[in-house]
Amino acid sequence: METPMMYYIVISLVMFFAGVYGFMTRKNMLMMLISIELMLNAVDINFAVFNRFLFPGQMEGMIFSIFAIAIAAAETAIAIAIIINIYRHIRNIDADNLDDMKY
Amino acid sequence: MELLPLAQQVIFYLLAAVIVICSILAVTTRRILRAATYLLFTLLATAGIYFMLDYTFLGSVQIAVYAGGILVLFVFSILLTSHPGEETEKSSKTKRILGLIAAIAGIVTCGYALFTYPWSSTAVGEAQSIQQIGHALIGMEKFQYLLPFEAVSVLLLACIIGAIMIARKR
Amino acid sequence: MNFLSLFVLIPILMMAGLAIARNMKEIRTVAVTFSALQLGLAIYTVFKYLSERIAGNTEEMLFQASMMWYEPLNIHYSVGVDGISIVMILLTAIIVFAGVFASWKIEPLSKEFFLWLTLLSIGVYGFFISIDLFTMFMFYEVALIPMYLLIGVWGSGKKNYSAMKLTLMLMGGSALLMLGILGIYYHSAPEGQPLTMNILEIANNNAIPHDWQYFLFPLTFVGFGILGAMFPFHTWSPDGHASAPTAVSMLHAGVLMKLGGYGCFRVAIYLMPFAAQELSWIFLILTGISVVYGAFSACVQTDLKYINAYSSVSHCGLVLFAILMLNNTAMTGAVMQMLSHGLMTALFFALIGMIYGRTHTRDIREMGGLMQIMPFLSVCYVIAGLASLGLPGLSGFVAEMTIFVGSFQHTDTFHRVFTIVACCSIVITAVYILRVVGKLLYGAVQDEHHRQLTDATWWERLSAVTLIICVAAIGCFPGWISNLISNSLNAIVERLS
Amino acid sequence: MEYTIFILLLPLAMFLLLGLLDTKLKPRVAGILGTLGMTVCTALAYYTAYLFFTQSRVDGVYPSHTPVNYEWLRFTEHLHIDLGIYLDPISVMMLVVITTVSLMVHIYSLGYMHGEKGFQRYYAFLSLFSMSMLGLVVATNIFQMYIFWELVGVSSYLLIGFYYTKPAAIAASKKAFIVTRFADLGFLIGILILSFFTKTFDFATLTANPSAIITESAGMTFMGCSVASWALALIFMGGAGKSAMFPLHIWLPDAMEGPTPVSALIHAATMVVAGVYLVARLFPVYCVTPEVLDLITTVGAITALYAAIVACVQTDIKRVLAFSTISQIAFMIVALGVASDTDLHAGLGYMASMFHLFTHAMFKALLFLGAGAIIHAVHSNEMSEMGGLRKYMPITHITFLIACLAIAGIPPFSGFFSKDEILTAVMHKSTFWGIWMTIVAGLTAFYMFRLYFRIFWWKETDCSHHTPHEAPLTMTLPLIFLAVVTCVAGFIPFGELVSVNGQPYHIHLDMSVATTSIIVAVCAILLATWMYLKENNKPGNIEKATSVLHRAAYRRFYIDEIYLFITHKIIFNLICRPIAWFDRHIIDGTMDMFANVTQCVSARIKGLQSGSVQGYVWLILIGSLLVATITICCCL
Repeated sequence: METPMMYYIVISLVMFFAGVYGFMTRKNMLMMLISIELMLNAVDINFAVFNRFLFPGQMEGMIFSIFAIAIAAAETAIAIAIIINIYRHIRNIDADNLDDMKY
Repeated sequence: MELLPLAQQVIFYLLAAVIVICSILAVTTRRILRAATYLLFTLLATAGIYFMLDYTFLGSVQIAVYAGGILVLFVFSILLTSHPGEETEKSSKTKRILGLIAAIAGIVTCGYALFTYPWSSTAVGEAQSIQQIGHALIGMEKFQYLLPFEAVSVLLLACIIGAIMIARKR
Repeated sequence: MNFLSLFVLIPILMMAGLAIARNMKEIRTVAVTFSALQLGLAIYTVFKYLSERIAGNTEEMLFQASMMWYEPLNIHYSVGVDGISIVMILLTAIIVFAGVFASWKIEPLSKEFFLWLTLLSIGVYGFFISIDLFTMFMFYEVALIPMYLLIGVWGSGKKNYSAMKLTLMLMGGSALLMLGILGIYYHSAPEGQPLTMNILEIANNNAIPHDWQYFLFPLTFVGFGILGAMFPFHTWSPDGHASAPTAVSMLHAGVLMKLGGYGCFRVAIYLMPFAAQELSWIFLILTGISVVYGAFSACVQTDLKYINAYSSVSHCGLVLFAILMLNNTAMTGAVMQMLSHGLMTALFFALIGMIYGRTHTRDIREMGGLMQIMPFLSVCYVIAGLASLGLPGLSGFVAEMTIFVGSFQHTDTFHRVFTIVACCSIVITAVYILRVVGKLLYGAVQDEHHRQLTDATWWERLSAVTLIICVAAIGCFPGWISNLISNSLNAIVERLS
Repeated sequence: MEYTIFILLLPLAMFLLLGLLDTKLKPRVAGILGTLGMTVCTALAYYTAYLFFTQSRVDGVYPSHTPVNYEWLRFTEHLHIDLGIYLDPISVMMLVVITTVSLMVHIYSLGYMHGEKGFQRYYAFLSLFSMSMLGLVVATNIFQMYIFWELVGVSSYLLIGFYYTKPAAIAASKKAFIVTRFADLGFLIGILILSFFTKTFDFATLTANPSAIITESAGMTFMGCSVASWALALIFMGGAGKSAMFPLHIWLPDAMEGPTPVSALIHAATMVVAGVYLVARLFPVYCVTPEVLDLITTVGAITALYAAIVACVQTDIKRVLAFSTISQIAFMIVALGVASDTDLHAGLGYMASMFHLFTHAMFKALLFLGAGAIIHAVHSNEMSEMGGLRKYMPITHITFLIACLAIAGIPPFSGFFSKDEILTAVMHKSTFWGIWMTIVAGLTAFYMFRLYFRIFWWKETDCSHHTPHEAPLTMTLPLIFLAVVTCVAGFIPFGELVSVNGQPYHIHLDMSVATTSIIVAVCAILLATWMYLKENNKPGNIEKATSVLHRAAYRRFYIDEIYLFITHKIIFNLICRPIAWFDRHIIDGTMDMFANVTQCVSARIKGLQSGSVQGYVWLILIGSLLVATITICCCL
């Protein structure tokens, strides 16, 4: 375990902001979803890393990561169901086109 | 997992390189299927990180749920909603530059904050065993998580039903 | 179980009955049965109250009962009545009864209409029987909310605007009120004793510091004053009444506006006598303006309902005006004016609704000579008009004279001069009432199509006659009701001085 | 005397019966029922009068009675409205007058209103009016009087507007009600002030201690006059409104739009004298404020002259009679104004006023009923449509002539005696007003005979298309009865029954005054005969010679126009409309402004809640970066 904590954190940082970048620039909803997954993953890493390096005797961070993964799975399932449904309706999954219900 | 420090170093750098490169590629490529593939690599490398942290259970969950479950969903949905080889439309240049600036600014700010923060302890101890994790997940005492566990199970059930309801053909 | 709670329970049962009613006939049966039941109960309460009093019960409020509702804030569901609430309950029961007949043919969604109307009456009854500030406030809100739907769905004209305006303004009033009630609550008891929401206890403790009274009195008075159509917060009234369906106008002008007067009296003045005496002059000016201003405005309106709404502003202004005089006679007059105005304005709105239902216009310029076409309705309208302008033998006269004589007994010249100003309204009232009667009922038939119209049906007759009988009964035999009120007021007035 | 309550209850019962059954009764049945009720009432009133005036005097005074008194509404410890019956000489006298005239009108209407739509309603209103008027005169306290005062106002309103399809009638009824209502406002305020200081409404208490108002309100003044004077002047304002005193007289001429018998009953004999009765009732109180009595005299005198001048040029016979009524009531008012209660002789005016009230009620009712018969025959109110009717309507002619002689003050008809007493009283107080009133008396004789000649002489009608005919028996019978009363009423020893302090007063004629007034009256009659006996163009010439004056008098000196200007132009356009506008635009506008501002602001900021997730991420990122940067900068 010689690798310092900061190294891990830098990785997750890059990953997170890659997700942010993707979320901001892409229109395709699936791509947005992928970006979200990236961000979630980066956060999960952080939880695990902080747990491991700062509070090695406990496991709250890890458990949290596990729950986060489970919930991410659920969220993805719903999101994809919605996206497919939208695709059936408008043959397109660009976020910009979804403005029928806006004020 | 007892590895030589050097080997550990090498593996870490390798994983780090895969994560950084693949996550950037995942959000920049214009072919959506490729993006999913890069995401897969990122997720797998993340699992590798977990293994390196001695969180083997977390790593296996990562692989099983993310790489195995979610990604398959992605791939299916991509195949359902787009044609192979089709490229998504290009987003505008200003938007991309702005996004890039914002992302870099974010990295710099957060990085600065993280690097200047005086981390208190970096003591490294033993990681918990899967048995302990199992007890923690279904125990009802302090630092044990039966209730969230059950809540998540209900959530997942709800999600399954919800997803079916939403996506089914009428 | 205290029998006063039946006033809340019977409407709830009525709602249940309405919910299972399947067709118009059953809905009507349920509505008539239960409203008659309420009327019966109200009359029974009056008799029971009187017999208790004769038996020598001198408690301030009779038939008290209390039930802990929410412990941390010491909120109780407590009920009790004195002569004033009794009168108001009676008024409500009469108007609900008449209102059911006035909305005999309401369409569409008749079941829902009656449901909401009943909910409204629950709020009103609950308000009058409560002696706990919070419960009172809750019932107040219950009475206000259905109004929005009743006007918005079953109304006419620019109903959305009116419903929204009415609800928002009254809600604004409630916001002030909520503040006031909380303020009262936190000063309800002397240092070290448990705080209370019970009105009687607060009044007995008399612990609200004077500087707080200066702050809380205007809040509560204005809060209730908005509902009592006090100038310059009266503008919801013309639009609201104009758009509301018949029974709702009746209930709203007849009863709901009385919540304002009753609340001003029961909460603002009763609990904060010091500020009431010190600040009464400000509100006296405002209500004095209401009285004259409403009457003048009514003179040039052309929509029947607007005329009545402004007339209500004038008459309800008189209620608040008299309350502020803080003496027994004037306050008795105020309560009688509430009763009288409630009955006659309900009668007015019922008749306007019936006329509108036939001619499909409320513009007095487009109608005329209705006396030849629908004599019954026209005669009733004349009677209502005469009651409104204070003809002896009808209720308006008794109430107004009690107010004027009472107000004039005030020792302060300022108050007496203002009384004279308020007196002037009786002339202006005559002007606008006779103007309407002359244009609408007399003269030649304006629109030849109107000749085919029919006179009142039996249910309309019943509705109008019920109200007229009450108006005339009070006008001819005011003694007992005036004694009933003024006996209850004695204790309160003593506390004021 | 408890039975007197039935004098009130019987007409009330009739009103309710006829009013509620309305068209379910046959017209004839309704009419006969109403008349029968009134007959019983009249009998009771006569019986009461008989009992009252035959009882033995106590200290030379007929003791007054309060057979019924019931507390109706209690205000404060001292103030309460009672409903009761108070019998004293003037109220008993009024009972007789009202029931007599009312009965005559009931009978007369059977013929006059025959076949009218709403015949039952008419009788119901007549009963209502009789009840209210009787209640007014027997009132035990001033508030009871006010109650019935309002009720007679309403019955008058309803009866004037009886022909509710006629625009003129509607306007007239509205005008009558509003003008009197305005006057009643003064009455009400007067009552409030009076009762505030004296702590009572009761007439007996008020008159027993008339100076209470002065002592209680000592030192309080308003605009230079004491509060007591204000109170009494305001109460008089109420009386002036009801009795059509200048400048509140404008409603009475228009009130002639009602059916003629109604004009006879309400607007000639009974209701319009309520003001006189009110002042008489409170006379001891008025005596403590001589300045108010002077005001009353002045108002009365001005009204008398004004109305007499206007009456000379009117062409509508009912209008002439209306102005004549105003003028005659003004006589009574003046008589009251010049009286005082110091001793019997100074109180002559009081007695004279009551006497004139009595005789005037009879002969003016007769005149109106006669006019009704004429209108019934020629179907017009205009003099130009009439002339030479004496041949066709002999009974009407004779009775009308008797009434004219009575009002002109020719002995031995009743008007002579009462008017002579008034003139004597006025002359006694002030020569100026005495001469003034004598001139008015001359004018009275002139315009009455102008009316008489224009109707019955002037020209011979061409009877080609329509022959006027004498009225049916139901109408002539009341005429004859009233004519008989008019002939003999002057010989009633009125002063023995009614006087200022109740002591018997023996009427004696002041020969100088009597002679003067007779000479003036005869001259005026001769002038009228010269001008109007035969159709000629003398009146036309005079009219041309004085065209401005004539026009002004014909238009009643433009008082109505002034009123119209004030009410329509000033009150409606300068008060009501601006207030309505202010309400709609300023007050409502402010409320709407709150709503609009809220709406505008929310419309602006709702763009932020766009639903575009990417936009949100931008905002979140920028926001969090800002927060982070600021935090970092702060930590540095």
